[in-house]
Amino acid sequence: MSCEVVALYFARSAELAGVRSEIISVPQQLTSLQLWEEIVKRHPRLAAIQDQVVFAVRQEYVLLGDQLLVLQSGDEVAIIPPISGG
Amino acid sequence: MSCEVVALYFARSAELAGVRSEIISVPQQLTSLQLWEEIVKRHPRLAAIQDQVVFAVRQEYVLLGDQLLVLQSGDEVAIIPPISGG
Amino acid sequence: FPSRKAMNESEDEPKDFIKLNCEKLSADEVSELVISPCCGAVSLFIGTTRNNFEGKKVIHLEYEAYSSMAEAEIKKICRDVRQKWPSIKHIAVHHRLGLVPVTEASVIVAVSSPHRVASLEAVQYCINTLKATVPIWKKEIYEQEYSWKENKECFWADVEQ
Amino acid sequence: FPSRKAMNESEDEPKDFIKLNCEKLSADEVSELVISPCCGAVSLFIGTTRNNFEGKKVIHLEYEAYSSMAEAEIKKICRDVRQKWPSIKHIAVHHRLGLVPVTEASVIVAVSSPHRVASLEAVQYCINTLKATVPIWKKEIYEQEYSWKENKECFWADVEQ
Repeated sequence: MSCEVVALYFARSAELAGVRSEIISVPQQLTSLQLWEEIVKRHPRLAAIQDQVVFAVRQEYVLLGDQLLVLQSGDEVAIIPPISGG
Repeated sequence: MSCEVVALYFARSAELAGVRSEIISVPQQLTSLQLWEEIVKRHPRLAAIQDQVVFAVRQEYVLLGDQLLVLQSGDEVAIIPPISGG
Repeated sequence: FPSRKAMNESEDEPKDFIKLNCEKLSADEVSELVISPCCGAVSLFIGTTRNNFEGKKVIHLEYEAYSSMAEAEIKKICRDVRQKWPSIKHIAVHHRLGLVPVTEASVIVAVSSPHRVASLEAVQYCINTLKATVPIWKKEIYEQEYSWKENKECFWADVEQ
Repeated sequence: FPSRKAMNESEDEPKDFIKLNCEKLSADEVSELVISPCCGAVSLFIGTTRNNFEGKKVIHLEYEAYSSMAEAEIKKICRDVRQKWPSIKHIAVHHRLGLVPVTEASVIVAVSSPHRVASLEAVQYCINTLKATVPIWKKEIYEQEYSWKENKECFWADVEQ
């Protein structure tokens, strides 16, 4: 089963993806690393920052790894490069 | 030898002395405790706060005690009750 | 009951004031938000744009945010502050987005409390934690180039940088 | 040499801004004084008048100072701050005298530095030391009576009080 999530890109991840937001179709259940691989398939230039990003899934931070994500259509999945607010 | 110093009173010490500043004649050399006694002679109500005051002599703090003061005419001697700035 | 009314501290319920937008920030506005009749202390931190970084002249900064999540993360910080320092009254966090010229403020954090130690400690905690957890990004624009900054407090930043 | 000029931090020599008078205090004014193009951080502490003390309703505060000595003592604090935190740029200490109504500021301390830790620590040191050493007095005026306050930081205050 797949679903349509809203992928959001910021700062350097937006520059590399060339887009700030898009709807993408992904499996409903997958690990966060598998989700990253789906996204890199669409935007290969993002591979350059794999070691420096985390996700925010429904606005909660998730590291790239084995954590299982259960997604629903409409969920926000943001690619979060190192932050620098303040 | 005596000299004429400017005695300054603030806050509770001004209330008790009933004056904010005055010229007083005191020995050129005396301990800070002797200076206090000179001042209490002029303003007996100040005796009530003896344990809670310090001097500022030429704008430097001096405790009441055996410290010898060498005064000159025109010097400022302030009676400093507990401070509460801020 | 006029005097009872004036004394009633519960009328000034603790509030969090969070704002992220492109407007110029004002220390007066932010401090007014947190001042409370039952508080004797307001501590503020103002982050301003520096004119240089490692010898390069900085023209201005440009900020962007994942705004809805940034607000949620700032709310979490406020909640943590209130747990750590229960006497804290109001908290304000204003972060400017878009272009911020040199010497202008990018962020103002203000905290009020009855006595000063709580607000001083809390404002420090707020800005430290904001830098570590709130999804906001800063681009430093020099004369010929630019660079995306990374807070040293961000645990997933490239440690090699 | 326009860029060299803009980069020259020595043009913004460290300054101490000290003011004691009866005017209303402004966080904007004080923060503007200390902001510097080579600094990324300004920390402020604002002391405000509370509406109550041990259950008594406070109408307002009234401050008096030994002004010339108070300025000298504040200058000593500034000198100590610069020794402890050499990166500090500007320091401002504004203390209001005379009547200060509830919620208005009696004191604002502001410190700028390139990075935030120095200014956060220094502002805390400034207000703590001001309370311990600067000859200023506060009378708290209630509905029926008044009381001269004593800072707990004042070492010659009556410990029994």
